[in-house]
Amino acid sequence: MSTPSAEKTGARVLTMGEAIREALAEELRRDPTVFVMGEDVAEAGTAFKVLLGLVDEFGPERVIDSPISEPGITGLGVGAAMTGMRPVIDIMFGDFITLTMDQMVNQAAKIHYMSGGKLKVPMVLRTTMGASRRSAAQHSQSLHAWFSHVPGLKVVVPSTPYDAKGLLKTAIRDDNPVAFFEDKMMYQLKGEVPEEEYTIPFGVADIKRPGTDITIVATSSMVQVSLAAAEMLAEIGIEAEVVDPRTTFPLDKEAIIESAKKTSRAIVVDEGYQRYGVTAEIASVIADGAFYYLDAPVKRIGAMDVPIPFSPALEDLTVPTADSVVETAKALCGRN
Amino acid sequence: MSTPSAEKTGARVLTMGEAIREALAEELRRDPTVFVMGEDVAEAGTAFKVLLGLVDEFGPERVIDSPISEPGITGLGVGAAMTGMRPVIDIMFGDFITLTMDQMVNQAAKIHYMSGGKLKVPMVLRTTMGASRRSAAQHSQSLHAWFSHVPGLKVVVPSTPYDAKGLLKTAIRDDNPVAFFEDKMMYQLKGEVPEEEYTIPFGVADIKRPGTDITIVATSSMVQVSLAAAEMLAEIGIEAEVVDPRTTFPLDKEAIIESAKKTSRAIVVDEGYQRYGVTAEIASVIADGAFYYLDAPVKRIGAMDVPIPFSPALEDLTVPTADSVVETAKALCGRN
Amino acid sequence: MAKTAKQTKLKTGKSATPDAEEWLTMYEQMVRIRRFEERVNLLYTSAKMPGLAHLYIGEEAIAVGVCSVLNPEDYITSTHRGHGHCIAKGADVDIMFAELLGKAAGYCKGKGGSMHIADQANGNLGANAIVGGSAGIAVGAAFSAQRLGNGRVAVCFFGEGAMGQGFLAETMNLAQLWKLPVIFVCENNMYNEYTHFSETTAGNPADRARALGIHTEEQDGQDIRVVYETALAAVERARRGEGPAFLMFHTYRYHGHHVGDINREYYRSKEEERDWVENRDPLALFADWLLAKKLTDRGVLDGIEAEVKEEVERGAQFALDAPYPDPSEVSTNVYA
Amino acid sequence: MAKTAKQTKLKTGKSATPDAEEWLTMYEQMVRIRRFEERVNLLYTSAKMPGLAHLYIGEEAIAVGVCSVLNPEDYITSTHRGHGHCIAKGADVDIMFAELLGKAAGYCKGKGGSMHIADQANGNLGANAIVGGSAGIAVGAAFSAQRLGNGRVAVCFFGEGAMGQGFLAETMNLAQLWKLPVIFVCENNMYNEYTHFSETTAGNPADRARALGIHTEEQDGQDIRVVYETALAAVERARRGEGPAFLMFHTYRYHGHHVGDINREYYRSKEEERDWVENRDPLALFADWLLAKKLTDRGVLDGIEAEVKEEVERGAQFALDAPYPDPSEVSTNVYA
Ligand SMILES: Cc1ncc(C[n+]2csc(CCOP(=O)(O)OP(=O)(O)O)c2C)c(N)n1
Ligand SMILES: Cc1ncc(C[n+]2csc(CCOP(=O)(O)OP(=O)(O)O)c2C)c(N)n1
Ligand SMILES: [Mg+2]
Ligand SMILES: [Mg+2]
Repeated sequence: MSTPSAEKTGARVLTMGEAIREALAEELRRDPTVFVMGEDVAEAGTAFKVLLGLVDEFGPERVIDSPISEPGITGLGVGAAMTGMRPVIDIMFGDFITLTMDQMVNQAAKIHYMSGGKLKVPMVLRTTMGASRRSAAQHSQSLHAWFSHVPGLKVVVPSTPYDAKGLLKTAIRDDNPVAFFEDKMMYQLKGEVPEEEYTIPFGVADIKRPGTDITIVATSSMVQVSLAAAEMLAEIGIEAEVVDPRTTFPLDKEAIIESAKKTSRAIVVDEGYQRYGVTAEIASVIADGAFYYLDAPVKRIGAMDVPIPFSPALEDLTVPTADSVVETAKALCGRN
Repeated sequence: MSTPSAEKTGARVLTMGEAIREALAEELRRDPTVFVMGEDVAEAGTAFKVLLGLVDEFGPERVIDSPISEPGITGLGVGAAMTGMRPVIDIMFGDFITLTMDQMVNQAAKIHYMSGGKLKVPMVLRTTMGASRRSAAQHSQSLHAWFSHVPGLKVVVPSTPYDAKGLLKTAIRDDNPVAFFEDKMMYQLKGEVPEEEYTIPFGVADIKRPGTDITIVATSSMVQVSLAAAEMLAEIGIEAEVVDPRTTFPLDKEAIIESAKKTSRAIVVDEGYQRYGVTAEIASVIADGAFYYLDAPVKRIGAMDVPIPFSPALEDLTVPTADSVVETAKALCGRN
Repeated sequence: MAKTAKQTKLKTGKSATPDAEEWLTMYEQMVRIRRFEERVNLLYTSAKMPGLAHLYIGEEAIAVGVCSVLNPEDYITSTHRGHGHCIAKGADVDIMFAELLGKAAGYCKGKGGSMHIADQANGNLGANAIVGGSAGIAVGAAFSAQRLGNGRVAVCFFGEGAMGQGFLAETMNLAQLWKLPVIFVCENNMYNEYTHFSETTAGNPADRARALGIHTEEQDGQDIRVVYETALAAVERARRGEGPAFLMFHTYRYHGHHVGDINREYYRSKEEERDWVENRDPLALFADWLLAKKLTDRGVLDGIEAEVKEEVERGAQFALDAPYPDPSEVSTNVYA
Repeated sequence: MAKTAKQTKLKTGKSATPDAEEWLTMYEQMVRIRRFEERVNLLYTSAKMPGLAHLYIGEEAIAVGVCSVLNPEDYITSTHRGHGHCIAKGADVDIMFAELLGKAAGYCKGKGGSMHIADQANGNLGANAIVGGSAGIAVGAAFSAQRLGNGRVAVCFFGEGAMGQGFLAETMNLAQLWKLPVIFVCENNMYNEYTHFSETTAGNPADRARALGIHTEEQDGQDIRVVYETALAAVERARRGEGPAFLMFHTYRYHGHHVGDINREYYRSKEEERDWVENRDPLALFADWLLAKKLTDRGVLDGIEAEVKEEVERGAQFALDAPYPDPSEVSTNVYA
């Protein structure tokens, strides 16, 4: 369990989008086998403008606009990764990973094992997650639970610019297929990012806020939501510890369980659909590992189990909020 | 919570494959809008020969051989379902649902909601699950957790010929997209199936074996494994209650929690990968709902989190067995 | 709401040589689309509309030409750029506006939004935000029509970018194999978001359909008379049971990929835009012809303009004033 | 293991007019495939082999003709019917047998089995049990070759059934767009499992490649001289940077879809089978030509037969006697 905030050396502030672009630029510079491919990634710099400018430095041979062929480009990435390249495949909306499941799950995830360790697939699939953009049911999902279910894949869900940069660099250097989920609503989130080169290891949770009364395990933008909730809870004397696993696989079970043992209460917050989602795994890891320490059942807060509605009046009801985390925490602490 | 075994009126014995064929035949006969489509479903009667003979009665217009186009035939099914038909789409191996995810998840599951309730998609996707056939990593997976995660879909995992028949008929009559997972190793499993027409409602767990000391929640073929384990446990004085949810969504939380409250110990057994799988959801439902009644942590037994190996020497290590269930149960009951 | 200008709907049983009244109805529909979308743009720029919208302006002759040869009970499927198809198939602008603003009175109770309007009363099976994703629905609807023998046809609208999706290729194969009454209408506006289609498309899209043996036409999409004639021939073939058609129409979107895409010079020139707007505008070309042929006079056309404009303004106001859905709506319509 | 008969491997830098020795090496490889697979069938029928296998017998001229124009470092990807490609690309039969029996000495340590043999030392990126699933790998390998400038080409073998998969169409588009050095080899044996390809395929598969502007040839796959010549021209084009090719070879599998598919009359006639075996056998045709041209004599051919037979028998015995992988292997190689 590390607390990289302590390691920050500079006071430079970047948005999460900038941190991601910088990670890609550094890795493209460092390793000529790295390339980026996706729809409108070059001159347009992606639909979210996160990659703006990369094509100017690295050229269209390394920042490559593709046809609208999510299965095809993912498959190309698998083959390129097996033969000496380090592809970063950009899938514009996380909802479209539906189209990549065969290549990611039946090919990328299994090739190393099926070949008895001879072949490997060092590729990164970068994609997005998160609702609240009034983009409706086919452009708002957080489907990282699916990849987390699959042996052979690693899954990253960064919550800060600092983490996003360090984890993306690790992902690109990893010899395995890695799915990297970026919350669309966090691209403008600002945070300190040192000038110096750094990477962040997978499978090491980060305590985003220490606390003694309740553990809140949260992923991606839900970390920010939980930190806000923790502030509100502090005002009524409940000190919440916010634990960010940063990767859903490998999962830092130890850090999560230790925190729950310490606080004896836990909530898991994730923006994927709640049912059969990430919160289920983490909650059952805690319920098992901290069984004899828990004073109350582990509670889960995921997205409401409905297709994400367009209307702002409805959409906002479907995502976990600081208020819902606070309510749940208060109930667990017997403070209603 | 019902115990349909009590409802059985005849003593006719069918295999699970026969029960499924009979369900399809009855529904094809009853409703002219029902049709079956898939690769080699007609004259070949599927790769598993489960549909043998249907084309003779219903003709190639209703039992339709398709190209090797899992996405395409699933999409055709969605559109046909929206416009007056009741398609049963056959996806030969559950591993190939990777190719159907976009049509199932972004289309079938969301159309009713996105249209504000105007359109509906009464289709069934029949597919398989289960390892142990020496078919290796791309022909052995049990991926029902993915569909279970998605609002708008229903998911059926029958464990007996009786259940398979009654649930499949319900699936075909349901006005929503239903994914129906058949364990390949159970097609030859025999069981009583009455001559009389019956259906089984979704979301109603079945107590496959009553018991007092420990609850084993199991799905699909793991019900058979758990029943075997229960017999072994009975010999050493542990009476296990085997609860079969039959549908992972809707999930009969009440029945599952009630059983766990009664026995105060629970194990969840499912053949999907353990990590972020079906066992996680059910275990966390129990750990939450029966929190104040549990004497020990809820334990999960899923498939080992590895791509399924070909070699018999390895494959058999990856699936839950009666022995592993017995060991876990003994440990939970303090009997090691 | 009263919609005076709309009362001259085309009668069914389409003429190979429409009379003046019929041409004028088409003209009116084209005007309606344009004014509707200009108003949508205004709603966006004045921050009254949640999310984004993809404007169809410039492509009106295709939607109107094609839908004018259809009967109300014929099916269409549409895209993210779907307002034109929706209006052309008979939708009312007020209810569309309400949907775009996420209001309860919208076509989908506000749950769908711009990219998911479905209007099943007029045979519109829905816009679709997955590029190429609706092809299965269209082919499935054509399958239903064939099996139910109801004489309907289905039209699948999509942009040339969708040719990147193998899914579309799969469904075209199914359609041709089984001679399904489906018309694939490729609106080739030359851009996939911000990338010219020549960078994403090998060969001529129309040749891919020809390779399957599908009846294929490649035509000017700015001249509604050409569109009408081409579509009529294809629909008549399909109704006679002669199978699918693929119609590629050359066209242009005047606005950005979506309403927020303002600075477009990095991917297409102002000259190119000006050339299309000034020399190939479908409304202007149509009006000129109507006047030259003396099928109408300026006064009538001005009258249509005025009436439609008022209808659109009334529709927008209706939507602005309309209430949001009740919060309880968030969890209805998940299942039928 | 010594493999005397194998020592006359083709040299690199392929000749447009192979000499007698080169032709004989090809003949030997064809014999090796046939005898290997006959032995596989025997292992199956004598219940010595776990699972199933898909025999390539009858199609040998394609694998050998194509692979004989490749260098060892050139890539291939293969299918469920992959033994022929594997041997033709240089694999040793003893290690293949070991893999088929799930033994530790196999190409994939027994983890892959018949459908997943990978032999990266010889450029074989693996057989693949997802129909069409390897196309991305081949195109990606060609992408690497182009970017790394190493002059390699990639060959993607697949059956005509894979033309049903849109994924293949997507990757063909990518290959042609970017002029990647990949050769798509369609082995048209007329059957998708138990269904004639005319029931699943609209138009001529080769026309689909032509529509993309890909260099396309359609040839007799039973005459190795035709295959060799056609493949050589395609590979030379690709090496010169002129882009991909699509080669469709007409062929026939003598055995069932897999070793267990014995009664085939419901989908193809005995007459048809007899006709191919008696009149179009690739080994017989080749031998006849070699003899007629006096490039060899019966004694030499008999010698090859005898040596290969012995090699195959030794290989099978080696595998039968070899140990299974250690149980600990089950969880290694999940991640690189
Ligand atoms: C499967 C999928 N991939 C990517 C996108 C993002 N996207 C939305 S529209 C679009 C371009 C579509 O181009 P085209 O089909 O030509 O339609 P046009 O916008 O020109 O009408 C893209 C890439 C999407 N919605 N769905
Ligand atoms: C995606 C997928 N769908 C279905 C199957 C089942 N399957 C295995 S082989 C086969 C037929 C393949 O036919 P073809 O491509 O012509 O190859 P052949 O067997 O004739 O060599 C099918 C349908 C599969 N393995 N993968
Ligand atoms: Mg376009
Ligand atoms: Mg074939």
